[in-house]
Amino acid sequence: MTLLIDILSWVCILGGVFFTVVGGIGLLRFPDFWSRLHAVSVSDSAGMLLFIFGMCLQAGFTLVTVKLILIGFFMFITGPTATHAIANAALVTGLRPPVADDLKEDDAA
Amino acid sequence: MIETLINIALFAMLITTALAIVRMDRLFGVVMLSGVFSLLSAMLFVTLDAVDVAFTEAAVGAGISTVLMLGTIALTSRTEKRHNKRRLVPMLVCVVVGAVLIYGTADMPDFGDPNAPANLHVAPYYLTDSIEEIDVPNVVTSILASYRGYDTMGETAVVFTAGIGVLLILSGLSGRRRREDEEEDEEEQA
Amino acid sequence: MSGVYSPLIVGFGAMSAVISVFVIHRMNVVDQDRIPLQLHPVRIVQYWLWLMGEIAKSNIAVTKAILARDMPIRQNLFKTNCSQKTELAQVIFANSITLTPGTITVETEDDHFWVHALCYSDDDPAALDDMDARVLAVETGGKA
Amino acid sequence: MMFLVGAIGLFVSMVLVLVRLYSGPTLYDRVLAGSSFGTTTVLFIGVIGFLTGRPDFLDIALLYALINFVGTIAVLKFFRYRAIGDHKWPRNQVPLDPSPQNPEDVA
Repeated sequence: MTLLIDILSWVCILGGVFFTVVGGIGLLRFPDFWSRLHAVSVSDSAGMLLFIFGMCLQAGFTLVTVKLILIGFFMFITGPTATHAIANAALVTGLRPPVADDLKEDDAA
Repeated sequence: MIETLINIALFAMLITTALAIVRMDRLFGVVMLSGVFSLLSAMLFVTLDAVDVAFTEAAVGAGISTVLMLGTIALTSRTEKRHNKRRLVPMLVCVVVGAVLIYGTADMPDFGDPNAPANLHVAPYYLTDSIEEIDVPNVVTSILASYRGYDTMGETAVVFTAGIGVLLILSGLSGRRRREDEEEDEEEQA
Repeated sequence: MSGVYSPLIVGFGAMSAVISVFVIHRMNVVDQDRIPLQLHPVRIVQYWLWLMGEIAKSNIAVTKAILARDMPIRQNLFKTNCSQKTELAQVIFANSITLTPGTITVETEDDHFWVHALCYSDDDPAALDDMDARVLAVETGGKA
Repeated sequence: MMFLVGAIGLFVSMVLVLVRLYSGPTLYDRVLAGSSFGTTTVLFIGVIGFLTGRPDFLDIALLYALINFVGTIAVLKFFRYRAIGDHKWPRNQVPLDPSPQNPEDVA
């Protein structure tokens, strides 16, 4: 049973590491601000959830798990709100997203 | 061993961030970087077991000071002014002061040394008796709130007054500017 | 959160909570800014499970886009309708869009959102309409 | 051991985010990187707690999760309304479709 939990939390933490690093790589590699938003949202959702879940598995049924779940819950709600706020502020101040060339016509509306 | 490595890595990032702050001339970038700086130093405090200091650093450094600095930028310009003054003398002063400070740390007791003067005076008494006397699980809390209660009350009053003052300065100025803006709008409409 | 539950400390906690609730209540009398919590409890759990699956799928998609050598991004900004009535349900819908990597709610207006997509494909609006219907089911308790 | 791997991964991610934070180019990139750095910090404090065998440090991580959000919102409110205080544009005056600006002006 402990072995199973260990394996599961290994998988979760490794997955969390993978997605967080991928988010960082995307933040560096993507060409403009609007695509970088999406890269950050990878590490914010998948990376964060997997990390929290892996740590929960290691902590077992203790107060620590309660705190972890609280952290996960808050970040689950505040993360997208913050992303939305960034995107909205950028749009309002006039930073336009680039539109793919073949889609330009139907964006005129 | 692992903690040493973590500390080294965190310090490396801290120094890089500090250098980046010095090099940057866009003030918004400086504000964001200083937020990151205080996040990093709070992580260092956590690895050094100073959880309470990390708490304060989180609340003040990353939260409030970022907001206050942004409020200040709203009243001034967005980029650093270039100046051509001589930089040799300030540099010399910085190097000398830094060297003196580092020389001073040589006399300090080791990290976590049980025979350090600070750990010999009243600290053992607090550690052994605070649970019975105050009945608060966190010793730091019982020292701050009970043994040094008046001190903390004075501190809180000072910080509160300072906060009100800063807020008054920031909001008062932006209020005046807002009125000017409105007057300009009216002039444009007229 | 210290794990100590003596009556004195729990009492202090309860007292400060009551005081802050009282203060906030007095402030709320002034600005009347309340959000009624009316959601269907079973549907929201179902919705969360479904959302987890969607997050996993879209994460893998965006990860592929990040790691691919030629970065096949096709960005677009498009409108999607939102049929929810209450603000809370609209917030849930907008946050769900943002939470699935690859799409971000950029601007909210009364009955539609502007959504920015990283790898836009022509059936994306249909997928968002599906999500919209699911959130509506959470709000009203009807069938998804 | 697994938390060591986690810590190293978070370190790598932090360095990547820092590079983006320093290089900009627009100010929103910096805000985005700052908020992402906050997320990694929260996770890192949690991982350090497990690594040193004392997960009690999670209180700070919890505090950070909240402060990071408040900070980001404050920063963006500032950019959107040009003031921290109660200075608001009426909703209909927010320029919903201004002409595209030079990104250098925004930076």
